[in-house]
Amino acid sequence: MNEIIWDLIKDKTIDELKKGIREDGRSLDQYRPIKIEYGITKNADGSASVKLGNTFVLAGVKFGLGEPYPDSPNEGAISVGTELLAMASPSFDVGPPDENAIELARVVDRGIRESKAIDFNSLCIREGELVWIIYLDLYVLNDDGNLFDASALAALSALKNSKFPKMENDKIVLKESTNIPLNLKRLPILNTFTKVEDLLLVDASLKEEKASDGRFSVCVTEDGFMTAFQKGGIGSFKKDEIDRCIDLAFKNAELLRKLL
Amino acid sequence: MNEIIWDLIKDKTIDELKKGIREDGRSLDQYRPIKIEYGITKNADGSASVKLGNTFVLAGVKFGLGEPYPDSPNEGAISVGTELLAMASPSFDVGPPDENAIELARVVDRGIRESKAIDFNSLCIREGELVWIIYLDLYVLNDDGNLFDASALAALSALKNSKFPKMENDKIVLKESTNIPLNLKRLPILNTFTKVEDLLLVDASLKEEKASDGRFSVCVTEDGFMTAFQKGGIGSFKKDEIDRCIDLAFKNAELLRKLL
Amino acid sequence: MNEIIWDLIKDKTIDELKKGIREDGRSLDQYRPIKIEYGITKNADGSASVKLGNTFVLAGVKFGLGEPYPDSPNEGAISVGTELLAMASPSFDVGPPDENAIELARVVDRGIRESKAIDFNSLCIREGELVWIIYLDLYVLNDDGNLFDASALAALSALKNSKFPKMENDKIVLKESTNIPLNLKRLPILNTFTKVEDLLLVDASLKEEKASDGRFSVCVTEDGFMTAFQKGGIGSFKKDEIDRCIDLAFKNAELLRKLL
Amino acid sequence: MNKRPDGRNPEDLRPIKIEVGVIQRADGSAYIEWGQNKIYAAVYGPKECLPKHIGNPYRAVVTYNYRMATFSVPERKNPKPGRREIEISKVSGEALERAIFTEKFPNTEIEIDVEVIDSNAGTRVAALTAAAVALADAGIPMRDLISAVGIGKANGQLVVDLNKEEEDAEDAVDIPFAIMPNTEEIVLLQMDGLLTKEEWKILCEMGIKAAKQVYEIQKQALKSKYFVEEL
Amino acid sequence: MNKRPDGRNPEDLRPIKIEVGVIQRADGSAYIEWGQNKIYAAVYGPKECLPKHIGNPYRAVVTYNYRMATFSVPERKNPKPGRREIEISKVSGEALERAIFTEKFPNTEIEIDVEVIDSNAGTRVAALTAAAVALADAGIPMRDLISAVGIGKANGQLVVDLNKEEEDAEDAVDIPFAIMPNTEEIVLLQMDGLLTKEEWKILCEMGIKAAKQVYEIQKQALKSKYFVEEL
Amino acid sequence: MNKRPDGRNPEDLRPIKIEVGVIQRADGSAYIEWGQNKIYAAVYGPKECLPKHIGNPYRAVVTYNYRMATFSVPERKNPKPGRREIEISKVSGEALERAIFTEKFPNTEIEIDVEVIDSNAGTRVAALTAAAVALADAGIPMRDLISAVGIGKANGQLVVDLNKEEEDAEDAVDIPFAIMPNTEEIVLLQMDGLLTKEEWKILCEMGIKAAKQVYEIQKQALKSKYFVEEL
Repeated sequence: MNEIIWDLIKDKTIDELKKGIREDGRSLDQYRPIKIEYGITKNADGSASVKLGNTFVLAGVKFGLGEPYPDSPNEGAISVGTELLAMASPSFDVGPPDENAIELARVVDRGIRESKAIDFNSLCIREGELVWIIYLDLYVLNDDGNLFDASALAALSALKNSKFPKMENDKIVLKESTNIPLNLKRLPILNTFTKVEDLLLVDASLKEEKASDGRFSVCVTEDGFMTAFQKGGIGSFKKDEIDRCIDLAFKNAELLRKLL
Repeated sequence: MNEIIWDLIKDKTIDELKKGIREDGRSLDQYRPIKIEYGITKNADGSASVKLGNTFVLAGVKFGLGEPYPDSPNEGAISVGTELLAMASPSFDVGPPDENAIELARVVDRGIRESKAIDFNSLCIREGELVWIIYLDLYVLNDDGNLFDASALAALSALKNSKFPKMENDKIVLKESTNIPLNLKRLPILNTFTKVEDLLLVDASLKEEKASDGRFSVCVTEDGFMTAFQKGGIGSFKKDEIDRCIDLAFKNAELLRKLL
Repeated sequence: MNEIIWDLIKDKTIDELKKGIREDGRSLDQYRPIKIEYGITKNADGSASVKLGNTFVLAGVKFGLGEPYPDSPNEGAISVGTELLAMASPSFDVGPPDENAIELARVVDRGIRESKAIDFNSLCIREGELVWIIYLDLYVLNDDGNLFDASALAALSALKNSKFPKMENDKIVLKESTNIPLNLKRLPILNTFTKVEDLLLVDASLKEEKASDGRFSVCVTEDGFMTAFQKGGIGSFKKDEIDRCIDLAFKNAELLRKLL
Repeated sequence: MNKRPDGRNPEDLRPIKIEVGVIQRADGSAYIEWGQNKIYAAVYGPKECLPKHIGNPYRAVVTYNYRMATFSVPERKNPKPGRREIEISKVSGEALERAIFTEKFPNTEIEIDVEVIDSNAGTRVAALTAAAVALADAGIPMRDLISAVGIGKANGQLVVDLNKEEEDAEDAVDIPFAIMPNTEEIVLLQMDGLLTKEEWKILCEMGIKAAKQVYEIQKQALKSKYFVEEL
Repeated sequence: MNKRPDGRNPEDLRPIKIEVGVIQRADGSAYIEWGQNKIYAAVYGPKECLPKHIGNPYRAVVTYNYRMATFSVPERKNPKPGRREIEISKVSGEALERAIFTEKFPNTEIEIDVEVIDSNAGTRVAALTAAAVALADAGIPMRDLISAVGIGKANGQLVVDLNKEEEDAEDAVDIPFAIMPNTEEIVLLQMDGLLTKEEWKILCEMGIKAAKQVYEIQKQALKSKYFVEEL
Repeated sequence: MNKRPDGRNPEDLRPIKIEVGVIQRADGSAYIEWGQNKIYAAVYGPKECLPKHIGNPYRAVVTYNYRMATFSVPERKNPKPGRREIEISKVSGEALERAIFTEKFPNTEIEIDVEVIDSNAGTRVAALTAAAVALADAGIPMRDLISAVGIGKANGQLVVDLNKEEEDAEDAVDIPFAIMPNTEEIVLLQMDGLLTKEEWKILCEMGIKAAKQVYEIQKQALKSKYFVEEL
């Protein structure tokens, strides 16, 4: 069923959700079936795919070498890119990342970066001169809603799967790995809530997103911290709605973390 | 009143100008009220805003470090950019500089550069290796005509307001200034004349520009030199018209220079 | 006569070709008159123009200096660019190279590169550090069909005409040449065949191309090698058609090579 | 409770000054000085959509262009808009759209341009605050204003309106925050850092309170131009 | 005849696995694993042309977008499509267009997107093979499938389906090759290297034979989804 | 009065050769050799505006694309058009537009493309000179031709048609200059350098005289093609 139809049946979707009915029989606070696969490509230094229902995202990591930023001479860096592939949706186009892809990449990036899951000091090879740069690229292959959580999960999985490449004379030796994993000190999980009238849906499908105006994402760690918020869309959230989202995020994140 | 209307009342505008009547009561060879403010932003190494009637332009200077050009190993450089901000006019769009912005930037650049107002040798730190580069960026906030003169005046004012940043180990120390001003050896003033039929208008408003096809700009120094010409628009100028423009330019520039 | 008309009279063009009649009286396996001029521009290190009937292409070479690729530390490089100038056809637009220009550049590039006509080792100045890079740029000035063969011929002619610039302290001395020619060890000739129903045309004019769906190009050397194939367009070729093209290519290339 | 680096108490805002109607060509405009931040905002519209197919037959399309001048930051910014500017433009435009009666203007565009000419932390909330005033100045019918403020943590303290020095603290948490002041609905909410649920609860209250102070300044600025008692 | 670096005989293909219908949103899709190559292909259309003027009043326009993920190659690829990807997209789209009854769908577009996520030589022919299956899955009427394979020379031997190690051989010749399997018409043919006429004649036969093996795998994959006896 | 570096007197032009009708596909075209400068110019139009909204209901739109080949200058030029090329295109197109009866062709475009393939100072005036001839060759109705020439100062002398060596002199002033030769109206005028009013007065006269010489060469070239006595 395509997006135009979902727009047309928006009212019906809302009515059903109000009755607590989701198309696939889930409760409002439940995720769709999740399937994670690791090491899906050999040329990547780390990779993973995530299926969240029919939503399908790939993440791949390549290590690069570069100079550190002047204000953090003994820290490596991470760079997150996202492509909403034209194949993923009739409404995505070929071309450079648009504002939606950029927002997605930046929210995924912040959730991981701020959690200090990656020890950036450990990416320093020679202070002020040479550091590892982690290039993490996300490819959305199929959009059936909740790209934020699927992408964040794929990103984390790919990082977890990553091994440093071999380096000689300050250059990467292509096609050789060291078997030294990238250690993650935390597992920050992004949880996105979609507001449909007064309801807060967990892991909305695309059809449900079409019936909604607002989205709120919160990234949480296993030790009780929140590392990123992002409100998106035209809707608004009351304070107590945010609080409910946060509580639910901590609860659901525990379940999701077990899948990694 | 918007631009479409000015196009429609073009004939009326011309008739009034022929009678010597300008909408704000000025004579044909008079500038609108001019207001210059210096040091408008702290993060810039120099800055100024210029209001020419309702036309409003900001200029800011940042110093950078770079290698000199191979053919002038002991000279620094200047780079002038212009943005016709979308906010400045209903007819300006968001996006990279178009041909109008590029022409504007290049005419302002030439007027200053050719006057030798800036001693490029004094911008050399180590011959053939390290020189100061002056990045001068112009932002047009409101276009009510004569962007050329307003921009040139803002550019000159910002340069006059500039102080070198602190440098350590061949790197700029951010947020620290030296209090050493950038010396200007001349004050080149750009004067733009707008041709409406046989009339030559000084400092045309946008409404007057809409009734015109041609523009001629001349940049003059206090010691009798012209440093740049630019004829723009579809009109043409007779030799004696150019001569009248030049005479008036030297006269008006003296008045404008006093405002700096 | 313009392209829309050629589309309309496509059937008539096909009928005449089936009778063996080409608009200019050539046989199906004949090239149009070819005119090659060398050294057409002084600022280039090598240049040539080629006229193939009314099709008109310029090629120019500039040498540059750069680092070798890590996997071939003692080899120089060649970079081929093509511009289908807006002036060359009512259907070409101003702008960056489109897929047609890119295909053209890459086929010309492969034909020359793979023939090993250029000894890339001889372009090495210091292993792993400094090599010559040949920038070969093609400008299509008039498109009357068979841009592939005209461009490949112009490219080869310009290379044949090239002399190394003077170098001092690892930098090119502008405007000074050494009189040392770039040696070509082979003369690879590109031959393009245009399929119109069951006919295979040599050197199709634009009118003939408009009546065709498919094109096959093969680049051949004087010592019996093929160095590049390219099938383009929507048509298909049977095995025996390819074989006929190859035979004819070796035959025609001998004639073309004599013109160089 | 400790004094902050610039001497403020945790709930103190930096000085804010708003001027209305500063860009003559625009349908509405505002200039804001918020601490060292200096920002111009202008509104054009509702106007025809160009190209037409970007239009929406049910409501006005809201576009928000947040840009920073090259010289508005300590290290010269590339003139080309970066990914940060694009993301801020997206979420800020969505925040404003919540307040605008867009359904009254189908097939039109409301364009909001903001230009940061000097900066010292909190530019996106200052820009949003100015943009809301510019929309009101343009006479665009709105449910409410949008009032924005930064909240967060720095040097072990929960504070409102962090400046750059505080944003650079080791433990800094930065939360751009905006509400419709009359309903307290949150329309902009982002966060960067390590924050607990308890800290958030306190900060959210501080944010609502601070945003309402910003609201008073917005109303005052509009009154100065329009001499109206209540918006 | 010598064994090849990976132990194959000259006419052996690497293992090929095709899955149909892997992208739920697309009108048709396929996933192919061909040796280490992993590629997704999806088809949208026939659909409205946007902007309209790209449409053709006599037939559907076929667009083919071949892209490689940044991490699909040993050295990270720039995310921006390069000239190689653009050329491959052009000739692959032309190859497929030969097989599609485009005249049945004037003024529409058939969009084919392929994404290479892992690679080891021969991605363009693997992608084309997957794309043909995706077109069939989308129910686009076709004269025939398109079956593709690499042929060429490496280490003094004529072989089919070169892997990366072979492509990097000193004497390597690489020939992307595709046919309509039922008529043996060649729809894709490129070449790089030094090849004699005699070598080509042998290779062309090897290519047709190998492409027909690929065809069997394509049909099998479609059957697994559709349970049809013959395409 | 001293001889110039290349032996010319101050008012001497370099050798100029113009050929008409060199680009067969174009509606009009010309090739100019002016000293070492070599430039092709072609005209298409009046033709349909694409996209339509760039059209003007009262007159033809004139677009002028001045480009330099990468190998036309001592140091290889980036293939992407630079700011200099964009500015020259703008002012040159405006100069030509003055001479064209654009009001006869509303809602159309007249496209002029010029390509510099070799250069040695004065390319923009040489290009403009060739473009005017190409417009005449295309049969575009014009008030007058446009005749252009460089004027300026070098090595202490006022001269016409500076070459590169003169342009690089310490005291060089370069003034691209173009007129409608029959009315002496100035349609292109730019300047770079330090010039006095008195110098300008002399140069302007020299420029008009030189441009009229250029005009004779333009007419001669057109005559050679058309055998007409007077334009």
